[in-house]
Amino acid sequence: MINTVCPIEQSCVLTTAILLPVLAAAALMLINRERHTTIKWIALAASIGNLIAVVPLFTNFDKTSARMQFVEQYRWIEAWHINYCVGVDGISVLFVLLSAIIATLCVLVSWNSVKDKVKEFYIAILFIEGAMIGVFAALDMFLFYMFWEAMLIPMYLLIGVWGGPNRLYAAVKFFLYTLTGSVLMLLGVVAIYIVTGTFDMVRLMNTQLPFNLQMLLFWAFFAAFAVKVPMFPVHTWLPDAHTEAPAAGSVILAAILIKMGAYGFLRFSLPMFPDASQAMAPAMVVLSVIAIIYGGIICLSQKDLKRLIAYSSVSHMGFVTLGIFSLNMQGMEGGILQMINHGVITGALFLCVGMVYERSHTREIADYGGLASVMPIFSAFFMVFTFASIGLPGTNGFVGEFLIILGGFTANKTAGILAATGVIIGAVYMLCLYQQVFYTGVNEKIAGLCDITLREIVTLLPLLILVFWIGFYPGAFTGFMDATVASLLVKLKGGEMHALNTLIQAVVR
Amino acid sequence: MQISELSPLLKLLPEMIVASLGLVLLMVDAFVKRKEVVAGLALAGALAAFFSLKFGDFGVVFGGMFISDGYSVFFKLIFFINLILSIMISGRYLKDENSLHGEYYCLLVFSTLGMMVMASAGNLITLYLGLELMALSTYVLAGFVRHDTKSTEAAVKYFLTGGFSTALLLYGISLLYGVTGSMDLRTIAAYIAQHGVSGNPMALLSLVLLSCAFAFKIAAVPFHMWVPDVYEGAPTPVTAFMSIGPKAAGFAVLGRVFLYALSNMSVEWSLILSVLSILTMCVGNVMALVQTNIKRMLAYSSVAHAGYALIGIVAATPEGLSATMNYLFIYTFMNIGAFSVVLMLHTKDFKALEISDYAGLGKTHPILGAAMLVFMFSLTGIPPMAGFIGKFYVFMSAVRSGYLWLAILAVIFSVISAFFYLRVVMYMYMKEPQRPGMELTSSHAIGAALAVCATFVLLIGVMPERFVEFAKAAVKMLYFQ
Amino acid sequence: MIPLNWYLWLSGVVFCIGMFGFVTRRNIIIMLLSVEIMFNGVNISLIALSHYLEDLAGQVMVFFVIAVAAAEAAIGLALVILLFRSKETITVDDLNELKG
Amino acid sequence: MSTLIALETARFGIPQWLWTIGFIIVKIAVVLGGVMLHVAYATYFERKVIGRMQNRLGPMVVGPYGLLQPIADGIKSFFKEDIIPTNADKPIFFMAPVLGLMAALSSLAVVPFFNGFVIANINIGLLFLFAMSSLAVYGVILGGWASNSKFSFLGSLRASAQVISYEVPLGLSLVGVMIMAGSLNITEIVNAQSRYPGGMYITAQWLGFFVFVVSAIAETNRSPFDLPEAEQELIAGFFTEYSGMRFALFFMAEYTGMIIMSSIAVLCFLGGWTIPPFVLKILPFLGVVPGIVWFIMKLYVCIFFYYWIRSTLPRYRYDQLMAIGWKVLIPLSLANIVITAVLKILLHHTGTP
Amino acid sequence: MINQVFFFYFAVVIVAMSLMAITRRQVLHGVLYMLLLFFHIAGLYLFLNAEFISAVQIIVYAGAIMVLFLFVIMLLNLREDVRKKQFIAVWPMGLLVSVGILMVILMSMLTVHIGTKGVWGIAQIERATQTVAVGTVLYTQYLFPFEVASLVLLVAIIGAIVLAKKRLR
Repeated sequence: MINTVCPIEQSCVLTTAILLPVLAAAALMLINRERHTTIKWIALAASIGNLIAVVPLFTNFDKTSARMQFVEQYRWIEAWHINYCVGVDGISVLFVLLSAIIATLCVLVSWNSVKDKVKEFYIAILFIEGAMIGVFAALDMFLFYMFWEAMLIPMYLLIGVWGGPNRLYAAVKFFLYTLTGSVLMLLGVVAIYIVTGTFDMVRLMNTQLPFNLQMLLFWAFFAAFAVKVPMFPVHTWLPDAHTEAPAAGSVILAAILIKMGAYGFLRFSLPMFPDASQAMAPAMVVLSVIAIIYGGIICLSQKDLKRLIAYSSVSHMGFVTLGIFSLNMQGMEGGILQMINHGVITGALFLCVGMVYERSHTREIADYGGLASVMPIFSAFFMVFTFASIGLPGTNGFVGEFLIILGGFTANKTAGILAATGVIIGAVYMLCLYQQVFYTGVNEKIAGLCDITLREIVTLLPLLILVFWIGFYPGAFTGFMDATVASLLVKLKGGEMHALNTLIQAVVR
Repeated sequence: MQISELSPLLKLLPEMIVASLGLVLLMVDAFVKRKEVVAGLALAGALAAFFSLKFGDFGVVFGGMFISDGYSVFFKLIFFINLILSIMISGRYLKDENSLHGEYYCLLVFSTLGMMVMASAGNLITLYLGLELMALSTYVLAGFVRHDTKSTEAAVKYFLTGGFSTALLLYGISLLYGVTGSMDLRTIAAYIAQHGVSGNPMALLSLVLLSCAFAFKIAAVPFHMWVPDVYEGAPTPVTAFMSIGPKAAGFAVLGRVFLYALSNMSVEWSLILSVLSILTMCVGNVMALVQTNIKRMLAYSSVAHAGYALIGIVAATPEGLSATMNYLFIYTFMNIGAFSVVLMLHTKDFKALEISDYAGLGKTHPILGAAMLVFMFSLTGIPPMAGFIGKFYVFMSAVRSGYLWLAILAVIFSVISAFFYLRVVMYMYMKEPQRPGMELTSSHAIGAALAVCATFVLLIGVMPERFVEFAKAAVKMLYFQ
Repeated sequence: MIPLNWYLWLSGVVFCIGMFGFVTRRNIIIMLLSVEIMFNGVNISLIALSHYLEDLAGQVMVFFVIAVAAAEAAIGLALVILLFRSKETITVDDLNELKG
Repeated sequence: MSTLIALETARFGIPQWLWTIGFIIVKIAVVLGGVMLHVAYATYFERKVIGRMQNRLGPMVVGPYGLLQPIADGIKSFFKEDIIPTNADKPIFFMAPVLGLMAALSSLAVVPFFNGFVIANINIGLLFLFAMSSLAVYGVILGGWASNSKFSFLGSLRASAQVISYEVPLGLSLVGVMIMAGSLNITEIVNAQSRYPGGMYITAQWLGFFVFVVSAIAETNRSPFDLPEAEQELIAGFFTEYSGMRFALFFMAEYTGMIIMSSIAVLCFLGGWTIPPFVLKILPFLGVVPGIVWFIMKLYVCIFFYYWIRSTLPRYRYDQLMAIGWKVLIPLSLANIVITAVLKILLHHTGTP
Repeated sequence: MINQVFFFYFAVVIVAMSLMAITRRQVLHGVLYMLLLFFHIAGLYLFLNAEFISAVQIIVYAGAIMVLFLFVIMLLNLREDVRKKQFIAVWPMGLLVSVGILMVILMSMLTVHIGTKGVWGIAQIERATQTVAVGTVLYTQYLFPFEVASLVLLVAIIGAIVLAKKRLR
């Protein structure tokens, strides 16, 4: 535990990123609820401000180091040796950035679609932003849990208050699933603290726990992360929540929230319980493959736009966990990259659906048709994201999936083959969807829709840029994570030649 | 009389202030027509007693009958907070119910005095009398709105079960007295430490009886039957008062008797209490699921919370004890907060006691809705509300004592509890208002109480350090150690 | 000399009779009587123990128990009167407004 | 048990415990016979006194000066028809008068009539008196309840409220005496008085005595507090439905109660069987007069006082009755206790006994 | 021998009276059996050198509490109510439970080990007289509980008045 605080070495980037939205939300509370425009602009300003605030993370990040950077540490609850400790490494830095971007886009996409309880809506969004960044930046388990759980409340309200017709059911389901998982994680956290006497994650990553305890803790944390990801048996909340949530809610859920689970695996399960993770990796791989195939097949029979994309998330997150638990350099980097990709792509898709829903007020695929002629710009955007989702070379989806399948193949050939099948199924349902919605004869229900506005283009444009940026130059992003992932692998397979080789490779690259 | 003779009385300072407050209130009530004056006086006196805790002295007086130590001071703090907040939220309700008599405040004060005596009891006789002082006042308070048959019914039920539990307590005391030959807790502890009573069936029987009696007071299953009816029927401010005071006092004696006088029998009572704790959480949470009346729901929730707080006692360590104390401290704020929201919705014409009456509250009264939201999430135990800190500490102490399975059950039940707490939130925010222009019964006092509760719930949730340390220190300063 | 056991047994029997009355009767006044019987059972054992332990604490306790019993009876009967005024009954089964 | 039985030591080949029991039985017989006779003649005395006060003669026909009147009354009531109301609660109806008389008579067990003559010289004599006097109310309540009649019912309701209320000041008024004597044993209380100026506690405990007298009158349901049996309102109150022997039992209980209350007053406030020292100083030959004479003289003064009040004062209203009990007598008796206790401590500190 | 006989007499009557008291349909009869019960318990106390408590038992229980009960019964005119069932329907269950608990209690007291003896032996008490002995400890050692007890009674008075006075509405 670090008792002395040395502010000179500390930057305050992360704390700013966490606090700025929260303070902005607090400020919003004081504003008259009728002044919608003011509220919107303040929310936008806050989120853009936050985006600017996190830029140093991107520019000043030391890519060669596997250590935590931008660390800040203050004493908080000394009785339990809890510190306020935040910092980022190669794994989390990208998610902090992504969170800031997505939050801004959410403010933009809700500009006109939210008409009821506007003030509360933006307060919720800003709270979520703060908590999201907090989750990715926290280096103290207690703090992590605080942020992890604190996200639940605004998210629950977001789904329940501004959601679709079946929102109550979806909100409660979402809340209870995630709460169940996370309370088990809480017990895990408590157990770790009691065994080791610290909540400090960096220290815990360097602590060797007995194997039995590792197994126990692995499953405790698994409960929380698997629900969030969501992995195969506990994924049922996701379609409901995604479908019923408002556009912004769906985007946050798809882009950030479900990444937290996978992030948790990387941050807790692998480094803290390496032996248990290795022992359990086959099981995880099996679950991942089931999720990939199962998610894909379910997608084929979906009639609801959002539901389809939601199930595709199950499939895609299967890829991510497959990558992570293939426990090699390619798989893991692919998994992390795919998390970003999925955040971008699915976020974009949900944004698109939100935009079109705002106009047509229907999500039935059957109600659409020939949208390409009605909304050409929109359909162009949508096409790009569809291709990215399928994993067409040149888009970011390709890079991620390719690395994962490579990693999976290295780890387990069958898994690699089955995962590849998943890609094909993905192509089938996405293309079917695109054809149904955009190319068959114009459905009269959507005949008179106007194309997307400038604001909406601005909303989608950053994601479009990201799609191609990652697609063409993945190194810009994988570069962030190389060192960290390599050191993680060293820890996992410490002493093995294999790991050493990958490390050398990484350094050489 | 010299000063030296007075100095032991300094240890009784809060008690003396509270006792004289009660008597003064009685006199003032006889001559003053405006009952607001009585309320104000009661509030001022309670605050004075609250601050007198600072000047009180630690030590033992009356030959071990009365112990003033950190432990008792902590509980007295809870009692005073409870008293102050209860006084603040009562006036308006009683006025609306045409039952604003000065005796109400007097009884509140005496009930609090009984709790204080319980918390400070160093002898089973003192404990019993303190308990009776508290209980008798509370019976009357429960039936205070005389023209309301529900209130009367609640009082009768409370009285009958209370009398029964007292008999159990007495039998337990008598057996313990027989086994150890003393009523003094310290002597009992010394006797047990010296001679050991593990094989003595009478000691075991007395342990069971005492557990049952205390379980009645803290409303643990299967001795909770009275809780829902009494909480629903009693006047709402009284419900708020007695959902905390008697419960905390019950925990105070539970801690003092079990952890110190009977600490050598911790294996036996841990087993009994762990079973009680599981049952309590289970029944409390599950039954709360099906309630439609908010007071009844909060009653079952209060049962469930007794189960969580019991976990700390089951752990049978100083840490567990301080966890329980911390839990109760936090529970005080969140529960009184929730009840004051319930109170504000209660108007002369419309009682608003069904959960469905809360529909649209978030829209019509955003601040009140937000406050209720905070309390509900805090009761569920979601960070960053205080309820999370309470549960966290309790679970931690349980896991440290090897009760991982208990903690697992507890978290599962706390997930179940989310169902019914969320339902209130759901009605408030996700349903449209049923009645146009929901009216509120508000006064400055209730508003202030609500603000205090909400502030503390959030404050403890984010900065628990000070409060946790306080509970720890209180246990450290426990007289017997 | 009578063994202490006998007194304790007697007290146990009286206590259980009181308990039986409390759980099986539905007349509030009889229930109050049952509680009083339970108190008396306890008192017997306290006095006996006090005698055999050669200690006065038990007797003092009984003194307080009797005093408190009087206080309890006063409150209990006041409640009974209140109840009878509003509901014309003293049977617990008729207390049915609070259910759920 | 040993404290209950005053052991005697005489023996003529008969086991000692038999002697003891025999002696006690004889004592009981003597006391009961004497008191019953006094009860009978207390009625005669009452009629005579009231008669004189109302300028008439009272009973004059049966025997010389009507002296056999009580006997005649007794024989008459014994042979009268015993009517039991329909729907009466029979066992209780039978029991009530017996219970009332029993409670009154058992008080006699601890009353010392002169030095050393007491059936049971127990340590808690005064408490025993309280206990028995508090039982007197049962006869009243049960009689009224069991008769199944409105008048009886109302009468007994009033009586029980009255008796319960006045028991409190009655008991409290004697606490001053207990504090001064430092004992609950009545013999010791009497003996303690001799050490006191005037030979009786009434000089210091006049406040207590006043409270005691008033509440004793109320406790025995005598005028001016005889509301439970107010003829104009309730016929005869709780014993309206009683007749014959049972009626006589109630009657006897009432007069026994009066005698008990008077003897308590004599024993606790008026020096019991002792002669006031200052009287003895002036007239030393009075010392040969046996204590029982003084006791009975004092007793009859008290009983006369009862009759005097009855023929002088009008009846109170019920609310007035209650108000006097709760708002005057209880505070007064409490004040008396406080004053006595403080004085005792002060005197103790200054060294005076 | 004589002691045992007395004890058995008292024990049998106490048990019988308490059984009678709780089984009567007429509340009033129950109260009267209670009255007898209290007398016998008071008698039992005399065996145990507790004459003061014995007197208090009669004064308070018989003279005050039971009279209060009777008074209330009369005030409410609670005559026999034949419509109402005397016991709950499942009273055998209650009997079973009570007997079970009784068995546990009896078994656990087969042999009794009592704690350390105090200083107030019989000789000691008789020398001081029991009232003085109890009074001494009551006003010295147990002064604090005594004060609390006074407040309990005060609360009872306040409570009874508050509850039973005529409604103000």
